[in-house]
Amino acid sequence: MPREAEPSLNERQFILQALQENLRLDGREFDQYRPLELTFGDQYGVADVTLGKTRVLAKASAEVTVPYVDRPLDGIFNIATELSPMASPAFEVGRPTETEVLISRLLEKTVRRSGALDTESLCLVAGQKVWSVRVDVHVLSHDGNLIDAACFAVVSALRHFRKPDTSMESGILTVYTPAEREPVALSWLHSPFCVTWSYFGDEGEIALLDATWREEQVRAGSCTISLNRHGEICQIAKLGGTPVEAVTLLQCTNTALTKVQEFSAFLDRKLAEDIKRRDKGGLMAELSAENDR
Amino acid sequence: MPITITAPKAVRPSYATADNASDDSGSDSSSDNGADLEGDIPMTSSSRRKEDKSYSIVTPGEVITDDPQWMRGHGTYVSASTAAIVSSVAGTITRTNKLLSVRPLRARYTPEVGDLVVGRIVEVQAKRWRVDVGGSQLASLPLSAINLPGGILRKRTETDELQIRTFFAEGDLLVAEVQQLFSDGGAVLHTRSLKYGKLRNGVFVAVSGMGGGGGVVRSRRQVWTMEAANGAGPLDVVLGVNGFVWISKHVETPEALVAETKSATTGITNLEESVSTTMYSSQNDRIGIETMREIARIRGVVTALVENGLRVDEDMLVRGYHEAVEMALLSGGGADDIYLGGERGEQLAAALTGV
Amino acid sequence: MPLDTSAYSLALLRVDGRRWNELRRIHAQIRTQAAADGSSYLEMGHTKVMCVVTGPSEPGPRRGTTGGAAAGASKAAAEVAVSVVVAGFSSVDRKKRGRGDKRNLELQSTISNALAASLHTHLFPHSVIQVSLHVLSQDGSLLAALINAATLACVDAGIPMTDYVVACTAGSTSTYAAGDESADPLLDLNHQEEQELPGLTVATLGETDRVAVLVCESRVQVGRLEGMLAVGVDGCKQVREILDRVVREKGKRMVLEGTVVKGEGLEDMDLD
Amino acid sequence: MATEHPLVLPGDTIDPSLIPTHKKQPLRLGPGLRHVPPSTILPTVAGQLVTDLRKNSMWVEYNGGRYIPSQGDLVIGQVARSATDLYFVTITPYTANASLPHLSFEGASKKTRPQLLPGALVYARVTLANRHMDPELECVSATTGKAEGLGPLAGGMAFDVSLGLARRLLMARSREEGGVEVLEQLGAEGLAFETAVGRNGRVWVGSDSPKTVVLVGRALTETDEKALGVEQQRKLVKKLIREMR
Repeated sequence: MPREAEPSLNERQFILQALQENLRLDGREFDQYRPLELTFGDQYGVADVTLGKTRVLAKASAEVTVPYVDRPLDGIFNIATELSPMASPAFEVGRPTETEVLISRLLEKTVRRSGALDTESLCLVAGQKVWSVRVDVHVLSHDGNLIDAACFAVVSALRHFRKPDTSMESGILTVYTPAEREPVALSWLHSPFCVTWSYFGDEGEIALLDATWREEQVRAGSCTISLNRHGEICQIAKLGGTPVEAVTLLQCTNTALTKVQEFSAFLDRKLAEDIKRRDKGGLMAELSAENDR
Repeated sequence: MPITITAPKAVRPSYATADNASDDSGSDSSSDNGADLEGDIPMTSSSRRKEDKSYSIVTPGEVITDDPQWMRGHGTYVSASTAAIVSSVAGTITRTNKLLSVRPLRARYTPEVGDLVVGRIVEVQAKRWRVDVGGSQLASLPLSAINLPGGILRKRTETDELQIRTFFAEGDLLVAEVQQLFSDGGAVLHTRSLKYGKLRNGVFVAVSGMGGGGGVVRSRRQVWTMEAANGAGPLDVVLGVNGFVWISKHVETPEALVAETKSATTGITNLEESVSTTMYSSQNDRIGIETMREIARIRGVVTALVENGLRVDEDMLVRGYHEAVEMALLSGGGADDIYLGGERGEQLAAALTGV
Repeated sequence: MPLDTSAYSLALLRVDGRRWNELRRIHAQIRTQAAADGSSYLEMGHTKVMCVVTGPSEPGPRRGTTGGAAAGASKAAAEVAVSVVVAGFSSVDRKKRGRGDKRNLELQSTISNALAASLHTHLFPHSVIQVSLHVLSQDGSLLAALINAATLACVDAGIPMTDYVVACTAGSTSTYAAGDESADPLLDLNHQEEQELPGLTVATLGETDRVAVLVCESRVQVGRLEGMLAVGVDGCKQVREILDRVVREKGKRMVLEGTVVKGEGLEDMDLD
Repeated sequence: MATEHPLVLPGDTIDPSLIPTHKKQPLRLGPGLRHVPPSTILPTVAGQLVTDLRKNSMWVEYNGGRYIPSQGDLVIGQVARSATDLYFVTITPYTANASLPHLSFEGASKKTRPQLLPGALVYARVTLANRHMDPELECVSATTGKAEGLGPLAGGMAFDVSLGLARRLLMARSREEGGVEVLEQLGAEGLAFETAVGRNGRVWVGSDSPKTVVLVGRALTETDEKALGVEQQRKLVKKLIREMR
């Protein structure tokens, strides 16, 4: 396995020394994110998220399958994470690294277990036919804070996604092509976002948001907090690392909430823009024109 | 690997307050022999220390002292915020002048220069062997640090490097001395004395060593020859400081041989030839059945001592051995009865501590 | 909802009869396995785990463990390699979890990182501390029990550490949606409570308020966090007390038996 | 610049008028060009074709790719580990380490030699580079026995830049030829710092004040990423200085 390129002693010391003096290498504030950008693809359900030099692509897709035997009324929802050598030479195909496992667990806990997607609404015929929704997460470029970027991409992709419309008439299930009927959005309950704090110093007294890859390599510990804008914690993961004062963690959670609200607003705005863009002289315009009459 | 999970003790509310609990535990643990011993131990505890402190057991995270006059030794660290000396292991406090250290109740062996150790070769490299001595790292034994056959003063040659396996191969046991330590804790061994070298004609037991806790302790003599009972002849015992023990049939030491042959005015080169032929032999000599039995008995004593939490040193082992011989005679089996496990072991330990 | 929470509001007693701030019975032993460098057995209620620590020792061939995965031979500090084996019979539904199970990997990595932050690994370069944990029975608070058992085994193995890493769980009687301010925090959740109520696992460094591990896997109002965290941290202090007593008793017995030379008290030294 | 240095792609035919002709000196081909006998010259990389009439040489300037050591280059390496008589030094990650003998420092002898821990940075010159052997480095001039600025780099911070910028920074007249002036401008603003530029795309910046180091680092990386011209660099420096105050 190719080894991760380790930062030199000079870099390690300097980053810590600068942090002690309230300085980050890229001149950001401690609780400031790098510029977050989101672009939707032409297809429904493709979200391309860039956070500084970190870039994550998520694509949602759906197909009709047979449900699991023990959950006949629930649709299937999966998140597949792939860290390929494209993101960093230290990643290998086919052999999940610890990072990859932890990211996929976090996404799973944040989005799937928190019930963001109403899986019951994916059921078509109880025990026989359900929608299986899958999100594939591809990390295209890795410059730290993969988790926040990936989570944002997954939620954006799912919110943007439209699955084909279906109808049930006298026991016959029809799945319509997009040409026949406008695809429908998923039944979405709430939008959780991850906010990752990185801790530095012997006692974890310095807390940074959105650490770059260099900073991540030097950090003493991290804590990922997932929240939605209603102030519900979906998941907290501080998996070891330097112990941090409990009070600091509470403050971090509160700051995370404001960040999540910003994310939420940003995503809503982007989604609205996208709808407008798709709408140009489209179906919606026609329909509204008809209504006017 | 034996699993000994004893039945849980009588349910006692774990969430009781600390005061209650320490009272509880006091009577709890000292129920067998602790109660009567308690009086013998001077209760020096000051008011702010808990009852446990009279045994001077410290546990990780416990502040030993915040007095700046002390220096921290092994098993302690200095707290960054308060500059107090804090214990980092569970063990007993020792002090050397102004140096405070904590000897752990048990730990892996940490080599020190001059230690006599028994080790096992695990890897043969181009110019050295890697030896497992039970420490956190493998020790190394350079080719230049052994006695080469054909004269102790001979220089090492390339031929020796090529036939390095003929001296020691993987799995061989040896007794050696720690010659040098690296800053990272790695040890370098040497066997440049006739009392060191390859081990044969005996049996190996591993107990815990000088890292802390029971088992072998550093003492005046780590190696001795003892007369065995039941006509077995003399036996050699090597107590490696690292907790590895070797018990073998006594063979005339090369030094003795040297002395003998010298008196017989044989040429010295001739003698060394004869020494070297046996020095790196991996072939056992013929060992009589009585000798084997007594070797096994000593091994039984060693394990019984360890199982019952007693230290292993010359005094304990010799006394334990005699006790074991007695016990065997008293039991029905006679000299052939060498079993010292279970109750027998406890009996033996009781007899030893009772004195 | 099988868990009847209505009883709680009446008698303030939980399903197993505990009050909100009570731990379950914790029983712990150290040095359970003679052949290991360090070992422990720990029960938190009906959650039972065993731990064996080998090392620090030279890294050998290993499998099924996670730790600093990119560790090379030239590491300046010891690597803490943790493996967790969940026995198939440990829970009600006899489900076998494979080695590659992501939840298991996450557990291992969490324990490894938590221990590594407290253990003085820099004292043992080029070596590995192998921690093997076996889950014999599960009744909630699994991660907490694993961390406690691993800490005890490391203490038994005589590996220097800053302080015990102790863990317990905390929960809340509120459901995630309800913003009821009257919800009580609960200490040390059992399996049933873990299934039904929001909860978190918290591990602290000894008696301090410094949190090494904080894992929350259920939806809960942000306002509930503070209460739960406070109860959890307090529970950790209680757990530390209990674990410390176990270690002290073992040490005391060793002193009495003469295995360990009695330490020199500091009392007489205070004079000079 | 673009007009005098035309863009070439691999396999392009080069306009004969661009090939310098000199009466006495033979034509010298630099990186990115290949001679196909009898008289064809083909670019092998995409970049700008640069010619030097005086030296009768030509080469292709390109920005990117992985650094390939060549003899005489100054590089910033990172000590990977120490062997009995040499250090293994990483020049670029994920490639074979170069070797740097313990004695190849100024005034180094068997007893006095710099003790470098894994991860330490050194400024070194490549003494051996060919495609069949691992590269070798030195931190002392073999002829004079002096360090000439080479050696271990203490403190400071290393920044990653593109190979092109590193090469431009190393030019004797970096402003005129390379179009980088950012360091001079920062110096002119009254900042006190020192730099070491490695051809392998690393720039080391040292200063007593971490603020200055961060500022210089940001100026460099931004110049690099946004391919700023001299004028824009000036603006950037002004902006950064203002922000800092």
